[in-house]
Amino acid sequence: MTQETTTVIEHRLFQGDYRLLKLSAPAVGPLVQPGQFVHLRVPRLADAVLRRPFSVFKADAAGLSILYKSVGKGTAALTTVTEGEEINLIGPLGTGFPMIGKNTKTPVLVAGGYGNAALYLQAAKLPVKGIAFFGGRSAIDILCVDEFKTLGWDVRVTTDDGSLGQKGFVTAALDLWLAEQKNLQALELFACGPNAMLKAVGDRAIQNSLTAWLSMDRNMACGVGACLTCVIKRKTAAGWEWARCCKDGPVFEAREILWDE
Amino acid sequence: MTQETTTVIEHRLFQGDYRLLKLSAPAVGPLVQPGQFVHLRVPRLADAVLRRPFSVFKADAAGLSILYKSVGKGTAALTTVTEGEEINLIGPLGTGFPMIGKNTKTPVLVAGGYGNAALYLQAAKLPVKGIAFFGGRSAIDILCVDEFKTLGWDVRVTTDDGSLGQKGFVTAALDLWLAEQKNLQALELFACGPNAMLKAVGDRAIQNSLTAWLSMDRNMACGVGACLTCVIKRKTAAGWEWARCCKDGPVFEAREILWDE
Amino acid sequence: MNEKPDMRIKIGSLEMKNPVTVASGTFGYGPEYADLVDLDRLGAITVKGICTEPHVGNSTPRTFETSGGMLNAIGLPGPGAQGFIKKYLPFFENYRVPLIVNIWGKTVEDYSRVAEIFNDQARISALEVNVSCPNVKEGGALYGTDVNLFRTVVDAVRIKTQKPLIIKLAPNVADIKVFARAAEECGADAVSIMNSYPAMAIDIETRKTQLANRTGGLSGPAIKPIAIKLVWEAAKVIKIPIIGMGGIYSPEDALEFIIAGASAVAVGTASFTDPSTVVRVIEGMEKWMAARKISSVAELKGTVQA
Amino acid sequence: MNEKPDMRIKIGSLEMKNPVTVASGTFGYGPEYADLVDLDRLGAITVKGICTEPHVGNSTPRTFETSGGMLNAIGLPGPGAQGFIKKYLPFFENYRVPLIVNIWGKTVEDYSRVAEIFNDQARISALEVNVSCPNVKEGGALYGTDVNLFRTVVDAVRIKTQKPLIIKLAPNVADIKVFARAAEECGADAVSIMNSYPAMAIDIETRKTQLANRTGGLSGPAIKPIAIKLVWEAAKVIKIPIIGMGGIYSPEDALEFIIAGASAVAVGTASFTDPSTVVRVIEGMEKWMAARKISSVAELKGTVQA
Ligand SMILES: Cc1cc2nc3c(=O)[nH]c(=O)nc-3n(C[C@H](O)[C@H](O)[C@H](O)COP(=O)(O)OP(=O)(O)OC[C@H]3O[C@@H](n4cnc5c(N)ncnc54)[C@H](O)[C@@H]3O)c2cc1C
Ligand SMILES: Cc1cc2nc3c(=O)[nH]c(=O)nc-3n(C[C@H](O)[C@H](O)[C@H](O)COP(=O)(O)OP(=O)(O)OC[C@H]3O[C@@H](n4cnc5c(N)ncnc54)[C@H](O)[C@@H]3O)c2cc1C
Ligand SMILES: Cc1cc2nc3c(=O)[nH]c(=O)nc-3n(C[C@H](O)[C@H](O)[C@H](O)COP(=O)(O)O)c2cc1C
Ligand SMILES: Cc1cc2nc3c(=O)[nH]c(=O)nc-3n(C[C@H](O)[C@H](O)[C@H](O)COP(=O)(O)O)c2cc1C
Ligand code: FES
Ligand code: FES
Repeated sequence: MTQETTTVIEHRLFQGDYRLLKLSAPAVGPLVQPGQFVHLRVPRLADAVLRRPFSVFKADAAGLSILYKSVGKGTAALTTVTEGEEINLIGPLGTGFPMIGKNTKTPVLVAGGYGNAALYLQAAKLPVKGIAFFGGRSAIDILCVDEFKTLGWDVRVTTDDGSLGQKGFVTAALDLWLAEQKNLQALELFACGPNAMLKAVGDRAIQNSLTAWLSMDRNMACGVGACLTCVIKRKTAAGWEWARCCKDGPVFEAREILWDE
Repeated sequence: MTQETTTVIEHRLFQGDYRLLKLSAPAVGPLVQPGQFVHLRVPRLADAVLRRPFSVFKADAAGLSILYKSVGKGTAALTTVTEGEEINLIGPLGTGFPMIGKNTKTPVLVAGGYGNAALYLQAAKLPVKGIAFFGGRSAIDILCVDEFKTLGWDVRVTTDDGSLGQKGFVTAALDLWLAEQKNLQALELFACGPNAMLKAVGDRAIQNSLTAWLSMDRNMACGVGACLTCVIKRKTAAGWEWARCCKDGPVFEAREILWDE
Repeated sequence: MNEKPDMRIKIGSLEMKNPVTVASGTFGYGPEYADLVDLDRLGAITVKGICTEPHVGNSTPRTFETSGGMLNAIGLPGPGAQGFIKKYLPFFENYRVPLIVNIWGKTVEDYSRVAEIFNDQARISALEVNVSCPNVKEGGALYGTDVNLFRTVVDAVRIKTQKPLIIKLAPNVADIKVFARAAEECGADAVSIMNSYPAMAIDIETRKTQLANRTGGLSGPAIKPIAIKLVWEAAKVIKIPIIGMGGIYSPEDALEFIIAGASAVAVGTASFTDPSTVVRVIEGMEKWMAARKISSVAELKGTVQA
Repeated sequence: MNEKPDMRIKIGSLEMKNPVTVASGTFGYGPEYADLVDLDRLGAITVKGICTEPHVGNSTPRTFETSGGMLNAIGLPGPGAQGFIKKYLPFFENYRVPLIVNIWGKTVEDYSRVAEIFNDQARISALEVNVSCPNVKEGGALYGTDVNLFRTVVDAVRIKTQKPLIIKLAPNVADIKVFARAAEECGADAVSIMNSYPAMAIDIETRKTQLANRTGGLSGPAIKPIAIKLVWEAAKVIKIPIIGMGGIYSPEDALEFIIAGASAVAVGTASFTDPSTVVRVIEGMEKWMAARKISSVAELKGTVQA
C-alpha cells in the first residue's frame, strides 16, 4: 500500500452512466492484484472529509483505470476532473480475489454494475477461462462484454427489461446453468455487484457446497483498516467477529459471511 | 437591489495580480451607481458560507465588470471560473459616491489598489473632470491610468519604489498639490483604497475644511444591512453610532467617521 | 396532480401558514431583505434580538468564516424596545407575515420589562427569548446553562406576556432535555433549538482572536448534526413545539429537522450565502411532501425511526 | 539558515520529541498506517480505545460524512486489554515512538482494572482515559459530564497507574473549566480536548438515522472553532498540559491550538482525508516556527493576546 499523487491521463464517458478514469500511477499501478481497490481524494470536494473507494478496472506499469458512475456528491465532483489534473490516491488496498483452487475446472464470474469492472483483472489473470454471468437493468448497464469475450470467457447476459440477453435476474440464469452442470465441484465462483446479488450467489454456492468469492461493497472512511467503519460479520467457531472490508476484504468466501437477517 | 444569476463573459489577467471579470448581468448592470458594489457567491467554494464583495468597475445594460486580486481562498477560487460559467450575485449594493457639490470646481480622486477600479464609474459620471492621484507599491499596481486620462482626468501617479511617477506615498503627492492650491473650497475629494490611505485623506480634508468621500472596505457577511458585521463608528451629536458599510456606506464623508484610536 | 400538503403549524395561538421562519440576527429587522425575499411567503419573520434599552454591541471584527460555518460575536447591538417599535414596526403594516421578536436582557428585570413593553404591540405575534446568546458577558450564557436561572427568566417573561412564548435554548449543556422540560413546565409555548455554539478562532500571525469579542458563536452547515441531535433529544421529553435551526441550507435539511421532531424550522446563516434560501426551502418542502403524498407537516413531524 | 526550533514537550514523565500525536480511534492500533506514515516521526502514537474485555461495538453504518466533518459511532469495538497486549504490542518493538493507550470502561471498576493491566506494560508510555465517548450508553457520556462521577473515575485510574495520565474531556458540558480543574486536582498529568461532539443525521427518505447507533460524534474541520474555544478556556485554569484536537488539517491549525494554550496536538479525522497529514503538520510547524525565529513550542504556547 502506498500513497501517490497521480495524473489524469484519460477521462471519458465509457458506456451509459459509467465513466472511465485513467490515471498515471507508476507506484501503485504495478502492485494491483485482482479485486483490490484504490481510495481517491476527489478534487474540488472541499467540504468532504472522506475519500472514495473504487475497484481497479485495469492496471499496469503505466497506470490504472476505474469505471464509475455518478451517484452522489463525490462521484459528481469526480466527473468534473480534466486530463492533466492531479488526483491523490492510496492503493492498492484490500485483499482481492485468490487464484482458483487446483481442482477448479470452470471458474464462474457473476457481476452487476461496476462489478464487471472489478472482475476484469481476475478474468484476465485466471489461467482457465470459464463462464461469466453479467446482469443489469438494461443493455446500457452491461459493461465490457466484448472485453471479457476477447479474454476467452463465455459471457451470458441478463437484463431486467430484456433489452440485452436473457430477460430476468442474473441469479436466475445462474440457477438454470448450475442445474445443468454435472460436476459442480469443478466450479468456483467469483462475484461482485449489489448486495442482494452477492447474497443470492453466496446462498447458491453454500447450497451446492461450492466455493464463492464475493467482493463486498461497504461504506468506508479510512480504507486501510484503522477506523472499523466498513465491517461485516465473519463467522468464527464461537459465533462471529467483525472483519474489515477494506483490509480483510473486500473479497470474502461466502461461507465466512454472516449476513444480517 | 436584486439577486441575479449572471454568466461570465470575459475573465482574464488585467494587469499585475489583478484580473478582470466581466459578467452578463442584465438586471443588476443598468442599476449600478458609482461606488456601489456587488456581492458574489464564488463558485466551487463549497465549504465557505459567505459571499465576497467587489466594487463595480464598469457597468451598463450588457453587463458589469470587476477588477480583483487573489488574496485568499475566495478570490483564489474565483480565478478558476471560466467563460460561460454562472455566478450568482446580489447588487447593486450600498450607498456610493454622491454627485459633486455645486461649488466644486475641481474634483480630486485618490486611489490605491482596487480603489482605481472603484472610482472609475464616478470619474466617468462627474460632469467636471479634475485631478486623480493614484498610488501603489510599484508600476504594476497602478491600474487604469490611460482609461482615466481618456476620460479627461489629470492623472498623477506615485509608487513606493519610484518605478512609475513620483516616488513616495500618494498622500505626500496630494499634500504638495494641496499646498499649491489657492481656492481649496473649489475642491472635493473622492477616495478608495487601503484604510491608512483613507484616514490620511480624511485627515487632510478635515484640516482644510474640505469635503472628502471615502469608500470604506470592511469584512462583510450579509452585504445588505442585516447582520451588523461591517460597522464603523459614525459621529452623532451625542457621540457616535454604528453605521453599516454595506448599506449606509461604503462611502462616507470624512467628517462622519470616528476612526478607532 | 398531487394535492398541496398542509403546511400550517401552530406555536401557541400563533398560526403559521408554513413552518419556516428565519433565525434571529440573520435577517435584520425585516426591511433589509425585503427587496430580495417575498416576506409574506414566510411562515413568520424573526427579528434580531432586542433589549429594553439601545445597546451598542461588540467591537469589530464581529464575524469570521470557518470551515462549513462562521463565527459571530455581534454582541446584540440594537435600537432598544421603543426604538424598534418606532423605527421598524411601522414597516410591517404593509405585510401580513407574523412577526416574532427575539428578546434578551442583562438581568431578569430586563427580560421581564422588554416582554411587558412588547406585550402591548398588536403587530408582534410572538416573543422568542434568547437565554443562550454566547456573546454578552453580562448574562446570556449564564441564563441558558444554569437551570435555576433559566426558570427564573422564563417565569419572569411568562408572567408579562400573553403572546406565544418561545424559549431559545443554549446548545452548550450536558443535557438539553433538562432545559426543554423546564421551559415547558414554566409555561413556554415552544422552544427553539439551537443558538450558535460557543467557539473561537485565532490569527496565528498576530496572535489575536479573529473576533474582537474573542469568542463567538459557530453557525452554519458545520453544526447541523449537533442541532439535529438536540432537537431529537428534546422532542422525546416535551409536547410543546420545537423550532429547529442550525445549518439549514435546503428543503432536505429542513425536512431532516421536522423528521427529527421539530414542528417548525428557521433558516439562518444560509440567508447570507443565498437570500433565496428561505423561499426555496418552503417550496422544496411542499414539493417533496406532495411527491410522497405526505398530507401535512404535522404528519411528518418526529417520524424518525425509534 | 534558521535553527531548528525545539519541538520537545513533556506530558508528566513522558518526553515527546515533538508535540504531535494522532487522535484515538483514527489511527487504528498502530500497524494500519505503517506503510503510509513513518511512525517514528510522530511525537507519540495514540491507539484506539481499549477496555478490559473484548468488545463488539455498534452495528453498521458506523460513520457518515457531513459538511466539513463526519459522524462516527464505532462503539469502541476492540480486542480487550490482554488481546491488545498479545496482538498489537509486539508490533511496537520495532519502533521507538512513544505509545499512548486510550482506555475506557462501562464501570469505574473497568477503568481501574484496565489501567492496572496496562501499568505493567513497559512499552506503553502513557494512558489516555476516554470519559467522553458519546457512543456507549453504558457509561461514557455520563462519566464525562457529571463532575462527581468524573472525579471517581480519575481517582480510580490514578491510583492504579504510575504512567502519565491524560484525561480526555467531553466537549458537551456547560463549563469545561470545571472538568479541567477536577482532572488536575485528581492528579492527572494532562487533559486532552476534545472528543467528537454528540450529533446525529437522518435519511429523510427512509426515516432512519444515518448511524445504526442513532447518534454519533461529530469530528473534523467543522468542530475546530469549538475545540479552540474549549482549549483556550481550560488553559486559563490549569497548569497541566493540554493535548488539543478537533479538525486539525494543517500546520496552521495545529499552531492555532498551541497559541490557544495547548502543549500538544492530535491529528484525527484528517488522517482519513490524507494519511500524510500528521507528518506534514510536524514539518510545517517546524518550518513556520523557524521562519519566525520562535525557538520552542513551549515559547509559543498560550501566546494568544488576552
Ligand atoms: C471496495 C469498493 C469498491 C468500489 N468500486 C467501485 C467502482 O469500481 N465503481 C463505482 O462506480 N463505484 C464503486 N464503489 C462504490 C463507490 O465507492 C461509491 O459509489 C462512492 O463512494 C459514492 O460516493 P458519492 O460521494 O458519489 O456518494 P454519496 O452518497 O454522496 O457519498 C456519501 C458517503 O457514502 C459513501 N458511499 C456512498 N455509496 C457507496 C457505496 N455504494 N459503496 C461504498 N460507499 C458508498 C461514500 O464513500 C461517502 O463516504 C466501490 C465501493 C467499495 C467499498
Ligand atoms: C465594499 C467592498 C468593495 C470591494 N471591492 C473590491 C474590488 O473591487 N476588488 C478587489 O480585489 N477587492 C475588493 N474588495 C475586497 C474583497 O472583498 C476581498 O479581497 C475578498 O473578500 C477576499 O476574499 P478571500 O476569500 O480571497 O480572502 P480570505 O481572507 O480568505 O477571506 C476570508 C473572509 O475575510 C473577508 N475579507 C478578506 N479580505 C477582505 C477585504 N479586504 N475586505 C473585505 N473583506 C475581506 C472575506 O470576504 C471573507 O469573508 C472589496 C471589499 C469591500 C468591502
Ligand atoms: C450574525 C448572526 C447574528 C445572530 N444574532 C442572534 C440574535 O440576536 N439572537 C438570537 O437568539 N440568535 C442570534 N443568532 C443565532 C441564530 O439565530 C441561529 O440560532 C444560529 O445562527 C444557528 O442557525 P444557522 O446555523 O442556520 O445560522 C445569530 C446568528 C448569526 C450568524
Ligand atoms: C472514527 C473515529 C473513532 C474514534 N474513536 C475514539 C476512541 O476510541 N476513543 C476516543 O477517546 N476518541 C475517539 N475518537 C475521537 C477522536 O480521538 C478525536 O477526539 C475527535 O475525532 C476530534 O478530532 P478530529 O476532529 O481531528 O477527528 C474517534 C473519532 C473518530 C472519527
Ligand atoms: S474503512 Fe476504516 S477500517 Fe475499513
Ligand atoms: S455585511 Fe451585514 S450588515 Fe453589512
